[in-house]
Amino acid sequence: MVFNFEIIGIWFLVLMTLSILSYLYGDNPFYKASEHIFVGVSAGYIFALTWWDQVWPNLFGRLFPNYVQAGFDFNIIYVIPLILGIFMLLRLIPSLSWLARISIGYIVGMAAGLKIYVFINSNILMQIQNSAIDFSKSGFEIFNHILILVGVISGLVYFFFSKEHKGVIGRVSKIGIYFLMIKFGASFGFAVMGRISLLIGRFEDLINYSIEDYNYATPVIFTFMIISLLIWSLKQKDNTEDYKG
Amino acid sequence: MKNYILKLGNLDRRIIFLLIGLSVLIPLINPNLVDLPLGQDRNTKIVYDSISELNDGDRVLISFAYGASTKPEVHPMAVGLLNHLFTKGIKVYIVSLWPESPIMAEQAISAIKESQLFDIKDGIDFVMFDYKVGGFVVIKGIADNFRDIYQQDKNGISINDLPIMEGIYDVKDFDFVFDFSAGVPGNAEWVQYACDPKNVPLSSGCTSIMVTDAIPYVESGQLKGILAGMPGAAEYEKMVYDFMVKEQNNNNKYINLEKDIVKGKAYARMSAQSIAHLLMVLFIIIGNIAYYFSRKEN
Amino acid sequence: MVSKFKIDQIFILPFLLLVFYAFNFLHNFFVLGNELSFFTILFSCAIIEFFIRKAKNGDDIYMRPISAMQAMEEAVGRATEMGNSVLYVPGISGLDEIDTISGVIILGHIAGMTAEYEADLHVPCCVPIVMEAARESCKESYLKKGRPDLYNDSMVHYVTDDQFAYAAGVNGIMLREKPAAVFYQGKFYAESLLLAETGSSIGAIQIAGTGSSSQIPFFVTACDYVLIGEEFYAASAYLSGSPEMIGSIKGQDYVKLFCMIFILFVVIVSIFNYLNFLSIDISNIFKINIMDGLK
Amino acid sequence: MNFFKRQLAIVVMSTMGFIALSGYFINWTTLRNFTDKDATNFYMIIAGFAAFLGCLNLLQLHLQKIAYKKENWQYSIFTLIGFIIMIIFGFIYNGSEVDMGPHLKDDKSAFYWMYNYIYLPLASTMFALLAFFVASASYRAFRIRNFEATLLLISGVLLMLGRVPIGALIPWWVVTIMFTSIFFAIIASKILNRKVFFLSYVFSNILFIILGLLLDWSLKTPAILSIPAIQEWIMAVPATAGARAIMIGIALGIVAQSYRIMTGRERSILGD
Repeated sequence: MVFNFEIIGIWFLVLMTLSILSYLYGDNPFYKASEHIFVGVSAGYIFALTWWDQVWPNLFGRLFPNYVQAGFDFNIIYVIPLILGIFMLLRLIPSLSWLARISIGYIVGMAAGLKIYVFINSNILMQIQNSAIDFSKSGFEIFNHILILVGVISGLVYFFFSKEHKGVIGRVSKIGIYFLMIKFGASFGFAVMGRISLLIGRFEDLINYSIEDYNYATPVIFTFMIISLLIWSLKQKDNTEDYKG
Repeated sequence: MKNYILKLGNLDRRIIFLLIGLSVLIPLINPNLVDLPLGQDRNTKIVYDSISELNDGDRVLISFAYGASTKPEVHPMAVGLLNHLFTKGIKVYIVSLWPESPIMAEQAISAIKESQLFDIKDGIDFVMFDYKVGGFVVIKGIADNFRDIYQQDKNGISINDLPIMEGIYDVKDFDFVFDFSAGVPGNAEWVQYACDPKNVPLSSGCTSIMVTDAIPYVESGQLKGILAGMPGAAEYEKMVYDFMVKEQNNNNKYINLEKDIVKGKAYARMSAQSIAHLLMVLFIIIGNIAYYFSRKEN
Repeated sequence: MVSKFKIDQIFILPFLLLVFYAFNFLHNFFVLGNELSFFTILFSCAIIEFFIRKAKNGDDIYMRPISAMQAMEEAVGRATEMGNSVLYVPGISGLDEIDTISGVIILGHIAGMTAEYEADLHVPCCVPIVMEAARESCKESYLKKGRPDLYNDSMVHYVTDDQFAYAAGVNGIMLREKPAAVFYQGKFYAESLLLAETGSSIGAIQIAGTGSSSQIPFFVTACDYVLIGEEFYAASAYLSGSPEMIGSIKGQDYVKLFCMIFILFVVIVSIFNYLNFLSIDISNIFKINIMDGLK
Repeated sequence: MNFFKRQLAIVVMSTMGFIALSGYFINWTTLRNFTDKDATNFYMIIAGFAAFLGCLNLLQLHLQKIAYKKENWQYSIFTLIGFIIMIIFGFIYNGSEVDMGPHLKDDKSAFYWMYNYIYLPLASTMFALLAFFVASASYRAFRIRNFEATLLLISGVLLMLGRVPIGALIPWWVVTIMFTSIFFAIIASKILNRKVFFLSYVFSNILFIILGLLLDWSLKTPAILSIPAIQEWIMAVPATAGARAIMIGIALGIVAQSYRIMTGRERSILGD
């Protein structure tokens, strides 16, 4: 038997993993506890990460380069996000909370301006460019390209909002839906594949930690959980019967 | 009989969960139970061929953009690629775009070092850079001015003192870019901001869920093939394994001839994956039969 | 006559900009190499603006009914009848994504409905800044419907920034509060399935809308109604019902039509190229230039 | 004053939109730098400040739950403990030799221990749970309800089989039977006589199998009868078409939405 921080950590790891997996049986105290721990730990984790990775180097590293060495030069323009950030905090003072709206306005406006260009370029123009057909290729490939063309056009027709889906438009948009459905099916199939892969990774960890080096963490915790879940569900049953009676 | 089928239609979710769990667990505990031959996807082959066309001494930029949660899918690809590149004597440059990526990169490199197959040195054969905040901004920066983004490597050594960094100024100085990604920023950003405008060949290994979104880029040649999820990793791993065994027999100067080459991790996991997929298809068929009968009933 | 003049004048500014761009008056005032995207943006905006003006001047515009949007009110109504709450999930991205912004705007409309029906609304947020925007938008909707008394800040609360911790938290809310109607409107990643499956297991009416194309299939299979891709972005305009907004959708349709024409043009050019009538390298038109100003 | 309060935010929103956009086109280094780097950095910083509000909200929510002993209040204690420990390890107690800040990613710090042994297993197990849910979702949802649902099912199943080694093992005759079944399922409504329908179905299956045996398909399977090849084709052609249509649609939606925001027409997000 060995005890050190690593072993304790691994026992925690196995406990957390199995508690989350217990959700498959149904909502139960183990899952509730691990869910709540997860929420708290992740909030703290992300907060520390945001502070040290974003705010500290990007803001203070630029406003006070002598104190915070982040490899940036002094940049006065970074007073603006400081002010906007403070506006955001003024939310806590009701009489000044309207200032936070300016920060939100800044963010929303900026997002709109940036995205309009990015999406026009990568999603519209690039896709249109890729619709070009190389007719010097084999017959089957040309056929494939034409099929893609038909799919794209009919898919776009499906998205027409100001025309009723009747007559020719109705029929074309129907074809469009077929292409969309095939795409969704493909995404679904790929998702199945990816999720199973992740599960394999998780199970491999559990298998690795069932050996003696880790004081048989997995089997011990697994048995413990099964027993306590059994007791818990029996108790639940008793309670409901009492209630009924 | 009919009643049983109808009952199957409303099967308790927990039974499905249990069966899926077992179908993954059993092949993992006993990998020899089922042994399936691996196929070859066209896109995997394109990736392998594009890497094979590189020459001794070429420079490849590898971008790590995945974290621990998607490690099972992407990590084997990264190890496979590193094996492939070091066998060919190619210089490797590693950048990290996700906060957790440096840890992943470190683990991949140490896996290579532990195998003792290659005599690789930090700063000469490969170099790693720490995580930089900014997502696509970092990619744009690499495309334009590498040294503006990175002044020092992960160990804190200035890039001016690193022999491997000689002549590297922007993305055009690399012969190939390889992206490992599990989301944003990932291969789409590399296409849009760096490799397409600057015309540098790019390939990607990503999680399976990203593949449908990336496939238009593959079809148009903006991505040179793609490694799709764990099956893609397994296929690529196998090709690299065969290549390494062949090179070892040919007395390749980069491979340590005394050490054995071990098969990668993804390969062993494929039987579990196959069984689980088969089970899902069975579920779908059973579900449809039950649905057919229940509709007849009404 | 007068109205026609008004419509035409909106093209003056874009036209001037275009002329200015073409001549590039001042030395290197514009970045070279972005001509096509500049032109496309200018053109699309002008078309959208044109139809907005047209709609404002009273032109009647037909809009195809979208079942998911009609079902929204129904879902809120049913939740009220059952005495259960309405859960609104605005996605896991920050406010720098248009998806999230659209989600928060749609939230405003849903909050209007819950205010009218006096149903409980519950909005767990994944990003603090989205929480602030969502509060703003809900508060205003309740105020507009004359029910500020029903609004309180705790309706909209923060869970956690982490993707799966958020999913776990929202799952917990669903399992324990059993909302009768669940809305998913925003940017979703892998957690979509987890949320939608839990929602369907508690028997809630689910209405989803997202622009994340890889997540749409899960919503399609697990939810009652789904706004797919473009429909989701149009939803906020649809729901507002104001002629300006509807006009912009009409304009968007015309931009779509031009996209199709452009695709066909590209195909025709490639045919001509093959037949040696022309020799245009199409990819030259599409070159973009992002970084040259940044040396 | 009230008017000013409302309008100011809208003015900021519109101006920022146009400034950010013009950075892509106007050749002025400061502006281009802003669009390329600073604009997003600003967002991160403001979001970082907002994170304070989030944390306060979290504390408030769970403290209230505990104070008023609401349902399941005991579990809120776990949330608070987890959160406070992370904050202590993130800002006060280090445990490793590196400075505060970089210590988040040093594997000897207490923060990293929490990350590695608590946060990570929770996150990746939540992720892996999806495998089970995707199974139950496909069991329930992949039903041949109508033609659209059938397409979804066929492309999903082919993808699932085609991407793993097992797909290559499926022999050609299974695929021919599958094709004829699909064909007959589609024309089923057109043929009313059940007997004719059934006989022709069996007959065409036998015909194809005999044809296959004569042409030796087991040795060189034509691409159309090999699941991996069909899977590749689905990915490359119809799924690409669908993906492209959705991509263009999404972009158009975003363009219109952004335009409405930039011109100050869509301002309900600012509470107006």
